[in-house]
Amino acid sequence: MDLFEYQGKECLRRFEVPVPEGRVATTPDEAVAAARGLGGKVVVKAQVQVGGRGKAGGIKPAGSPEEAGDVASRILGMDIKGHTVKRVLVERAGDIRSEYYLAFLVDRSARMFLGLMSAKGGIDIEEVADTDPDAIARVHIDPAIGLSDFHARRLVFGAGIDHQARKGAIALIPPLYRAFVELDASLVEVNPLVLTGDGRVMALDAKVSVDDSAEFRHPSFAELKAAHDIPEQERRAKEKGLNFIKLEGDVGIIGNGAGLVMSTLDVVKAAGGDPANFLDVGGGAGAEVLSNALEVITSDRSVKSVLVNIFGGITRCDLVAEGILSALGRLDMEVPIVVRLDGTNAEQGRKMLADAPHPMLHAAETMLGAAARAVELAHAGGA
Amino acid sequence: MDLFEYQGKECLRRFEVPVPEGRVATTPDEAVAAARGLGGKVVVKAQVQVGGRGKAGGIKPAGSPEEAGDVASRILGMDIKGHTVKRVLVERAGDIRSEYYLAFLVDRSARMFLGLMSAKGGIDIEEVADTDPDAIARVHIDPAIGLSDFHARRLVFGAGIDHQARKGAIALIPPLYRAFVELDASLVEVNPLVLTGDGRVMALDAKVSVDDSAEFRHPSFAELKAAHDIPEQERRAKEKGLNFIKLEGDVGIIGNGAGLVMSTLDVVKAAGGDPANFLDVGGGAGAEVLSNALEVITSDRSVKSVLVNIFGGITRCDLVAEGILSALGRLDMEVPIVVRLDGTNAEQGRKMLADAPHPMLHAAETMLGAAARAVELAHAGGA
Amino acid sequence: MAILVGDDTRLVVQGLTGREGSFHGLRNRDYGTNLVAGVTPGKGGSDVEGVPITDTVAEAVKSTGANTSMVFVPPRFAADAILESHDAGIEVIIAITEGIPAMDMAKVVGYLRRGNGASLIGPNCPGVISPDKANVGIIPGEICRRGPVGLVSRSGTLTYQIVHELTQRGIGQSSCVGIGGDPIPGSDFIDILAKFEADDETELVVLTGEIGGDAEERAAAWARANMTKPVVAYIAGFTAPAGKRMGHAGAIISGSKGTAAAKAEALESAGIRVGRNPSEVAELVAEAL
Amino acid sequence: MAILVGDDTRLVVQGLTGREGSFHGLRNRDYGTNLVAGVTPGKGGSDVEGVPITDTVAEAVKSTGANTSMVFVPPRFAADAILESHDAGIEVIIAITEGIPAMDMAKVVGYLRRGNGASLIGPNCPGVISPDKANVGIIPGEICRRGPVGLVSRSGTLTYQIVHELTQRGIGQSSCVGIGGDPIPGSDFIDILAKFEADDETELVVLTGEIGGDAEERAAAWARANMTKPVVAYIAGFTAPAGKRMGHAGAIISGSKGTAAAKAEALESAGIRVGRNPSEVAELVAEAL
Repeated sequence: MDLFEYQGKECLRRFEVPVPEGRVATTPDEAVAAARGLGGKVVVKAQVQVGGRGKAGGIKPAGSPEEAGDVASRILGMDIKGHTVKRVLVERAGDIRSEYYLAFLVDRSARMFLGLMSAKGGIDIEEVADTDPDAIARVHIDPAIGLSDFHARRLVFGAGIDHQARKGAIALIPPLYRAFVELDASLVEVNPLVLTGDGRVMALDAKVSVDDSAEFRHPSFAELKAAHDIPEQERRAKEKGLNFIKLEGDVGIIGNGAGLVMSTLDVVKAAGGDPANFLDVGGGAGAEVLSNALEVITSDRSVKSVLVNIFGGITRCDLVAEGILSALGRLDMEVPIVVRLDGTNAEQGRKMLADAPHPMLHAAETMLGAAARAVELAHAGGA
Repeated sequence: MDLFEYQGKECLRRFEVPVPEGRVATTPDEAVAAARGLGGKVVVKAQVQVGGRGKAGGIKPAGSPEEAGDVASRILGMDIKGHTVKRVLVERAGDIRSEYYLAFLVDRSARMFLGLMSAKGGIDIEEVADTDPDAIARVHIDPAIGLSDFHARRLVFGAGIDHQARKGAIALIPPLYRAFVELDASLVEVNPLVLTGDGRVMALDAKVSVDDSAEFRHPSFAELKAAHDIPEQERRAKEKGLNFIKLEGDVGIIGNGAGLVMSTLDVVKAAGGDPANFLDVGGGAGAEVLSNALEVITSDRSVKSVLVNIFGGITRCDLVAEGILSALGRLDMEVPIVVRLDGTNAEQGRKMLADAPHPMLHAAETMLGAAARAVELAHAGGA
Repeated sequence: MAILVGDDTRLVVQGLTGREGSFHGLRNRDYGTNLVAGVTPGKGGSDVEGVPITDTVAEAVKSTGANTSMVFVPPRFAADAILESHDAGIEVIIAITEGIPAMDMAKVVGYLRRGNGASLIGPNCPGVISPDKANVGIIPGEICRRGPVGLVSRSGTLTYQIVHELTQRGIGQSSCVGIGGDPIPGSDFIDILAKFEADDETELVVLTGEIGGDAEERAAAWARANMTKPVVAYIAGFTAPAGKRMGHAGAIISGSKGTAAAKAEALESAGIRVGRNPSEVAELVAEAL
Repeated sequence: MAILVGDDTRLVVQGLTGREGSFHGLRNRDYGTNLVAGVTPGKGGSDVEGVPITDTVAEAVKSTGANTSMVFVPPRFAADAILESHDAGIEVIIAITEGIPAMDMAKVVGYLRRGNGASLIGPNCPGVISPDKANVGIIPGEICRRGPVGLVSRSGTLTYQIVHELTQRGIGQSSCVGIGGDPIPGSDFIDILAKFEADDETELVVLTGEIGGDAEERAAAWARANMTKPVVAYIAGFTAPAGKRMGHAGAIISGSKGTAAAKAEALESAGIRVGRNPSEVAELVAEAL
């Protein structure tokens, strides 16, 4: 889960990483109150999870509480690259002498944590990596032994951080690392890290991604998640325990296992079709899960046919068939469903479907055959 | 530094290791007040750092505050194997169903931490190790990765701890380990760990040894140390930065480096003498340190001669000579001093001493020669 | 020979008394795997259909000579279970559990790799099967047959699909290894390719990858430099939209890196033929054998 | 050849700008050691008598090819300094610093030993000298001469005493290694015995131990099984009273274990002659050569 800037900063503040003082506002009035509480000049920042907010007009300074309200009223509701601004962060403004880059992430290849720092902050780090790779200091941190002081020095001296900012930067690294580890983050990225006019070093922006798998030890994740807008269909799917992503096409896809579903999308595309979604019922799905999956997919009017591609392992094909039959009985099914079953209890499952013929139900022998059939039916239905 | 029981328990309590409620008393009146504060039955325990307190009459139950005062008045001032009881710990008494053993220590050979647990608690663990080694469960813990839950299970199941105590024992192990690591302890030993009548598991006694080298990150060590009685001569030596231990003989020993001083003790003994002390001036000792060392040693009336055995490395023999001459000028030296200098600036040092002859000053060429001379002079002086 | 599991496997299941653990553990035994023990703290001394339960893995190793463990405990206990097996001297640890936090795995995987040489497969993986010898995990044994093809895959059901296509064409497998799709797997493609390269029974290797990360790219470079046996590959996710997280934590595309096209190109430029769908993979294998 | 330090040594001193660090670092240079850099964070770009200072060890390695480091920083910074050298790829790390907490060393030593094969000598040690080649540490070079005897010792000044006795008898040394008397040394007797056994220049080894721990007993067992070269030993502390802590943290006797008598017996029963005092050690060496 990617956190909003204000969420990420709240998290970092708990680990004593210096961040500007700020408050979230969802209305212009709240923005006025926030600016009044902070006193002096403020910056009003659109809270959307997309780059280029500043250029799009989503970040504006304000010299007074009233101006903060005006600015907020213009930013709230704005559309930035398809994201509607529902909240702004009102932050105390400070003068900035230099901008740097600092991040911790998990380096999968090295199976270690990676710290990155650059004196070239405030811009896209991938651009820096492409044009001037030596401008980025990198240190690997063995998760077993953790961060030692020298890692911080290697980052700060290696990146050639300004003399005046060194001490503050070296001091900020251990708490940022602690936040990274203790939040179960896959990424904490501070861009820019700034040196202010009065010599302080702080995180002016913060991108924090946390690991959903670690929610069991972070009760606060649920709260953070609540602020995220999830499309209605995905939300309903998630409630039913389904891993669902909406796509643009008209062939609904249901499969078990992310790899098999991705492969199914590929073969549908190769057969000339356009997948309407990605839906992985996961391992060991029972009848109810399958029935729910069909319900979620067919609730989408753009879906013209559905392909159910199951290779049973931990999942039992007889239960899959039961779920399909239950959905057919329960729902007023208007689109054809192509079913391909293999693996654990496949024969039983196929027999159950054959024994209960339904006009919308089409059995297929192979994955490629099933894909071709589903595409053909979608085209026929759309015509 | 070995902590007193009450100190060790206070430390463990900070890490949420369950210990009985208790208070320290230095007078019978304090013991009465402590028992009154605790309410109900108590146990009064002599605070001395020596085994066998119980057998010596240093641990007694008391049914009322008044009885606690009586008992305390008998225990306070008691001599237990040469240790005078200056404090008692007044603890709430509980009924004990079983006694176990649990410890963490540094295993030097394995360069790891070692956890030990046994269902045979309350007795000397070395005796258990000799007579029934299988009764002790052992697990090594890699300091880099730390304690994982399975270590606790291996200890508790491996030791065959009673069923009723398992959960409590497994829960107590992580905080005890945390205490071990975060206190910079070389040993935390809970003997006995007890299962009480009401099903709780707690540390009834605790032996904690902390690493003096880690004092820089533990301001509390100084406080803990203040409770320890150090013989006057050793205390004075320590104040002057000398590593001094009083022994029983009459040949005072000064050397640089623990190994060389131990070797000097050995050769003095081999030459028929009895060392009066161990005194290591450490590495890089200057004139003042040497002068102080001579002062500390000659303040002991039983010393009949002094052997100064210096092999300069980081230590400069010219500064050693300067310190000796300064001591000779400053103090009214009544015992002969045999000096052997080698290594860094040895020639200069020897020349300085030769140029300032003093009736009590004897130069020696070799370590063995110096030892023989010092013993001879001690015998002559003692006669 | 086969790799990782086989006739010498002596299996202990961590979590054998659980619903899933007992179902799959006993299914593995039915397949012919030598299931010697289960571990559930506090249930030592009991049994699951004749399989003795111990309180700790160390005890299972001592009393039954277990050398392989399957981890079937809930995510929050899984890192500890893996460390326990490693500490007890288990040589092959197969972690089926899904949803273990990446922080836990980062710590455990780095530690194990610097350790005593034990192999960790998974987590979040379907396990390992060496047909007719041993099956440790959830791969359906009936779709496999013994033969010369080694399979290694980040995906579970996709592996089954490919095995199925091979078996239908009469092509058997030496071992099928699901390394799992988590960000930090205990073993990666290279670890398993190296084992197949050294395995007598394996003549050809099928590598099944998916979008995200650079494991396939690194495997391609390694195979080019170190493999004498032919490799055929498949990559899932050509049509997956960028920036979407599709099931496996590994399946995220960002920018140009980690796309299926980039991976296929890396493999092909290392001389590895890449099938466009599972059937084509089986056909390429048939041609190459 | 000699061991650990020699003609190929390119030394970086961590803490070269400090009083002790500069005194001994420059003394080592005067002896002929190739001192290529000093590290002091924040002082990068300056120099100490012509020796360039960098902010990090990594930078020193990159710019000067340093392969050996000497740690001369205060105890609270020493564990970090050792880890920094290891991380930068330094092959031989010699930690002179005294008073490093045992917890720090337990973590560092265990980690390094599972790592890239770098040697850590110390902490709380006098360093290593290979006479006429290189001296890294505080051993007075003038008491040594080049020759066939390797020395390894837990004690500093006691080593000097024995070297002195050897040199006075005309017997030179290949390398003298002070492993330090701390509870958890980076290298123990066995590590160094193995290096001497493999070293062309070394014909005989002198092992100097002291009371406390079981390092000498383990070394005796190892030498019996693995050494072809003769070993002569010395143990200090025969007359040390039990339970007293004499300087080195290692020098504590508890019960019957770790006494000088027990150690001498273990060594002698492994065929190693034990001198009763430093002079006798030199005489035994003279006889054995």
